[in-house]
Amino acid sequence: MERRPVPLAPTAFGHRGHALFPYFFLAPCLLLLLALTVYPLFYLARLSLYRMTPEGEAFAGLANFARLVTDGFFWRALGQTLVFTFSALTLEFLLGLALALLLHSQIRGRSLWRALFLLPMILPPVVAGVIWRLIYNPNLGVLNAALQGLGFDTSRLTWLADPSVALAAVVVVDVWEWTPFVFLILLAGLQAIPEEPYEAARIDGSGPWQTFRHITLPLLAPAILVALLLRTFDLLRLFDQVFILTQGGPGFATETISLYIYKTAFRFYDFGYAAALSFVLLGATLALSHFYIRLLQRPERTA
Amino acid sequence: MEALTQRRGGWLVAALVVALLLAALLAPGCGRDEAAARSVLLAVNAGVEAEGLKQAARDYERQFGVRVEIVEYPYPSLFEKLLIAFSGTTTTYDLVMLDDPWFPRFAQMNGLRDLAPLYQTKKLDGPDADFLPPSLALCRHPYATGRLLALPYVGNSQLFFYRKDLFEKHGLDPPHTWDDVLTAGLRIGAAEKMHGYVMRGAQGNPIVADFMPLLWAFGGELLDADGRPRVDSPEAVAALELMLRLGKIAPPGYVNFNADEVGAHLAQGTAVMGINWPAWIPTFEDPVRSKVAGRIGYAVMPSQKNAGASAIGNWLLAIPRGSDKASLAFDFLLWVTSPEAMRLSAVRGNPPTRSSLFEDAELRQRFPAYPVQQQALLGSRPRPRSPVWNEIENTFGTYLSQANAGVYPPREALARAQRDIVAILERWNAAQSR
Amino acid sequence: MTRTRLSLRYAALGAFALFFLFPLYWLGVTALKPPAQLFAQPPTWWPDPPTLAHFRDLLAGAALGRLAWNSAVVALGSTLLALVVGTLGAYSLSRFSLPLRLNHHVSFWILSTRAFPPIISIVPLFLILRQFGLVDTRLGLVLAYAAFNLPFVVWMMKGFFDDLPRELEESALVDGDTPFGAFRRIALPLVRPGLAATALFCLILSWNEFLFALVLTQTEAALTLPVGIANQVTQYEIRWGAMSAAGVVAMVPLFFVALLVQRHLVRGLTYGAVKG
Amino acid sequence: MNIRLENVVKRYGWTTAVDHLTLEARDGEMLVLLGPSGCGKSTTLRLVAGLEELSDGTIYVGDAAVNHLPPQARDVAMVFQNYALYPHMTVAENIAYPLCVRKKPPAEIAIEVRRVAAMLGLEPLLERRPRALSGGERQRVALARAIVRHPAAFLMDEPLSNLDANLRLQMRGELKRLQQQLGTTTLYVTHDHAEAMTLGHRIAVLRDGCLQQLGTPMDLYRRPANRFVAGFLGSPPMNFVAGEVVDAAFHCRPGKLPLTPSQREAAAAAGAVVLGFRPQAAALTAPDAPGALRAVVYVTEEMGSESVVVLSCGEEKHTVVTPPGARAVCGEAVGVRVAPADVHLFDAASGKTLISGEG
Repeated sequence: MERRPVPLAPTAFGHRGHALFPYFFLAPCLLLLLALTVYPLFYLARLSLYRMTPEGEAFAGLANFARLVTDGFFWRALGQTLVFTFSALTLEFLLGLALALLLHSQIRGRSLWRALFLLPMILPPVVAGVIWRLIYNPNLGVLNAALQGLGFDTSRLTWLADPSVALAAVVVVDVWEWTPFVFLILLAGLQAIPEEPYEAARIDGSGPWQTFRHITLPLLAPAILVALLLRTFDLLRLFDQVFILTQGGPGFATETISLYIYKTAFRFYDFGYAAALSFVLLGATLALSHFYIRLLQRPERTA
Repeated sequence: MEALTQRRGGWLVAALVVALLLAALLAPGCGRDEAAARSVLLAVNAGVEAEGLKQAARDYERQFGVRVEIVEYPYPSLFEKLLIAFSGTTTTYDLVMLDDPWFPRFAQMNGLRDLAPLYQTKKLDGPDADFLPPSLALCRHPYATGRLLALPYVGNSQLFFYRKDLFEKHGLDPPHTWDDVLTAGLRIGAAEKMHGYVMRGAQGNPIVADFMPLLWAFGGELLDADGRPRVDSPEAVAALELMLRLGKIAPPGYVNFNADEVGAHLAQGTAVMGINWPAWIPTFEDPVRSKVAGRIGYAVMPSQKNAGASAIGNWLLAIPRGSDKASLAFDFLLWVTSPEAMRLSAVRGNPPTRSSLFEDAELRQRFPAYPVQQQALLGSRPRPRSPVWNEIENTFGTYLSQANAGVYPPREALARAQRDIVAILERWNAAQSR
Repeated sequence: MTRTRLSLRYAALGAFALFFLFPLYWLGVTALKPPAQLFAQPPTWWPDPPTLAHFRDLLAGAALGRLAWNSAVVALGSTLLALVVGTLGAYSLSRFSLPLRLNHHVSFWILSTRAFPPIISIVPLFLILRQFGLVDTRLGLVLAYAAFNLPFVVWMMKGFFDDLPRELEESALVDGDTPFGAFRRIALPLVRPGLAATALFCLILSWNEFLFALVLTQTEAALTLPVGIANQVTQYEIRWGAMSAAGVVAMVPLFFVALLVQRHLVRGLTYGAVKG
Repeated sequence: MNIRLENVVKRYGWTTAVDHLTLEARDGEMLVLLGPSGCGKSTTLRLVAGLEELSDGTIYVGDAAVNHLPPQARDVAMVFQNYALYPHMTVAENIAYPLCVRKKPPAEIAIEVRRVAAMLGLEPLLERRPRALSGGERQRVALARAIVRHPAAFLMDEPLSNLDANLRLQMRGELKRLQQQLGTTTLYVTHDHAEAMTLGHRIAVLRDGCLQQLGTPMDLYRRPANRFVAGFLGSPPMNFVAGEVVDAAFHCRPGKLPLTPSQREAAAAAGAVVLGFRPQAAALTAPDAPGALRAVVYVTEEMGSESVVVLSCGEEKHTVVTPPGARAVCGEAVGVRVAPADVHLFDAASGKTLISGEG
């Protein structure tokens, strides 16, 4: 029977000096984590009840949270972040799945292609921002040049400068940088599926579409779940690319929640309000991560 | 058995790497101290002014043996870094470059050092009279009358650029009012297949700087005499409506333009008229980089109901209160704002803040626009001296940019801006009264 | 495989390649273009003559060298700190049954730190580090980076230790080795490939990090490469040449790191959820 | 050095893996812990090794209680089921590890390693990695690692179970010779009764954590303490038939068998009785022969040295071992006769042995 990894019994180290042994190993790690992730959260909680200005801080009770409710810019930023997350997620999933299926089939030089498609993801997001700012530039950019080559009139196409298109343009950049992430996970998921079900399906005479729907997709579900959930976390925290591409402009069109909190804290020196905003975001991601961990742990038990 | 001993060697290598790393981590601390005694750290705005200051720093080091280390930041990041530096106890910078609208905030924060005592140590009673009064007024807190906390280094004030050759070709005299600008822009633009007007539409500082001359010309004010915002006044609405009409004849995407794009359009000859900073004049006159060398006319801001007034945009140099090398920094400050050094900087393209240099024959020959620049500078107006200017500018700029992008009609955009600016000021006053 | 399906497959591959790889090519090309050609309209597809002017300018100003050195030192420092402390923590979480279901709580907490947007921790971290005068120091950055490197290391290494059969350590103990000896001589050498992969991941994460560096640095004493690149977007003109050259420099070391990490990539990225 | 367990208890939450076990392996003896999987034999071994925490009772190695000693202080060597060789070390380093950990001087380690390697024929493999060894070779390296440190006792957890059949027989012989030559007290865990019978000086049969019987192999085979032990030892396993004793014979559905007076007397006290006979002790006869049980041939298995005939009487199945080349045909009705002396009687309710036969 497959033995669940039963940890070594403490007495394995029960000798006088060794009873405390596990804690000796864990202590530095716990201390550092407490200092760097837990204490800041308490600090944040306290901070959100104060109004901080360069001259000093004053207790403000729930004023920051009250302001948050009526702050149009906050809800706009949150809304845009969610729209951004949802659209980028679907695109990245579809493209990632297509690329994974493509490379899972017999293509020459498969590992070379895999390494190449990996590159955008390894890149610093800042550099991705630089590249696409080059491409999107209405006059110097290669995108408009290519479109002109194809006979389009690009005089009205300004991409990052046009509020109705800017958000989509930033989505494309994120899709460019992070589709390889989804592709890699799904490819690994595909490769983990054994050959037998496919052979059986072939013998039973199911066509490519039925095989995909009845065999590949269900067996790939855990990998899909992991990829989508991890991407959701990353998309919610978007900052680097938007900072380089548009700094939230034009107007307020591509402002994300992270950028809004950054500006509130470091451009307007309003740490109290920024703390309150961060606290709301913390609550949302905690709920989401709890949901994610429960999902992640469940397949392990059934596998 | 050798494997076991070899592994012990592995641990030695690991220990070495760790030691090396720790040294590197802690090194900068002491590294900075030895050289620090004879060096001054200057934070500047990345761009044309920074290049000028870098060359000045090299000359200064050759002459006086004091190293001037320069760190550059783009406009928004510089403000953030300074805000952090001034709010902390110890500051990392010895000399800082301030855009004049930031001055009230940092002065209010008591972050800048009073220059009067430093002048006394040099047996001088204050800055000489050669400095242009509007520029010097920016350096006092409260405005124009208070303590001197900075010296003006770059004398920028907005200039109105127009294609004088095209105006002559179409028999039009240079635009006097903003309506003239619109009509001329439409006519010439259509005739020459060009953009009649180009302006900065990017949210925040850029669009606000380009809107203020319009607002003042229409008789509007951002803050009234006792500091209450009047952004939604009829004059403001009229000014914004005209801006939108100008937007119609501006290059598409102007809503995201900064000085860079405006300059490029004027230099490539794809726009008839536009507002920009004097720092671009050398680019326009340089045949390599510009298709319109010698064909650009310079003028003061067009008027409308009131006389045209350009927004003053001087870069000031100040010494943070927290710096422990004030005297060393003051020596460099005096040197870099002296007539001789400022002349070199002017030659490098940074407009001076001294009238003697504006009237210098040789400089006028090199920079034909100096008389207009001086006149514009003397007639310029500072943006409202509010310590919360940065937040106001950001919010106001967002709504202006949205209005230009058609997200809100002018009246509604200004009403929203008014509401938010009132909230900002209330929050600031609440914090102050504590 | 019919002719059409095969050609369709390769066409799709070509389209993907164009979308994903062309931008990288474009960055390299722009970094090599002479200044005048940067502003050409329409843009030229190939730099003629290609020049290393932008790279020389960056190096001449000593800015790039200093920034790259800062990035490297901070990345290495935080990776090492996270690795040493994290591996010890992971071993105890994997091997010992701690009271009050501590294993579960600590693991949950560590995974949820992966979910937190960094903006949440940067506001308090900045104020805390400022109190200790650690803003604008490489040490400050190393500590800040440990905030997201450490949970990553603990989670990854716990996975690797769980995969290691217990009998080996039990046998070492029965053979008379002390618990620390069993860890050092048996468990550690056997997870060395995992250790290497985790270390490389932390290096990539730290090398690419931007937000923390933007807030926690003021002068070139601690400024890192990503912030240096972002600073090229000035008010007056965007220094396309300098920016793309710096971009290439930031990208090059990552190519080699990526090739090394290939094998463990999926496991790392998914926090070990999917065994790639 | 003897190993003594007194009322040893081990509980995992609600389940009791080892239930008040008391037994002793005398000095130099090879005591085998025999039982089905999950009977607590491996847990007992890990308790002695110190890898599991004792819920109750005491364990003595020699005459010192070792309950609170960590494994490294108990001077016992253990051979794991899957050998637990250190994959990143060569064979020499694996064998040397226990000495190296005790900080013995390298020269002395080298001699010891060479000596033990010679004993187990491992010299040509000293520089190889475990990956490059066969199952048998790995098993011998695990043994060498246990021997090299001259421990107070060996603990072996089914060390042969991963080997293929004939290699297992060969290693069994070598293991026995080695243990006798070294004279080290050994606790040997296995689920294979043949291994237990051949290796053990004495065998302790366990079931659900409780000791069923402790004794020499022949004791357990001839005089099993209860039905479980009887059924567990011997292959093919003993046949059991339910029924009751009526005057001088054992009546059950397939027929009746004569009993000896002592058997009658022993069965008198008990109510329902179960009769057990070993397949080797039974013979096939004509279907209607007197004193035999009626049955139908279900299937015959040709083993070469003998034939095993599986019969079905009613719903139960029984096996009979006959000389090779049995002529029984599937479905053919036959009779099964067992000599009364070879018959065992058990109390149906408790399973306790009422009287043992000779076979």
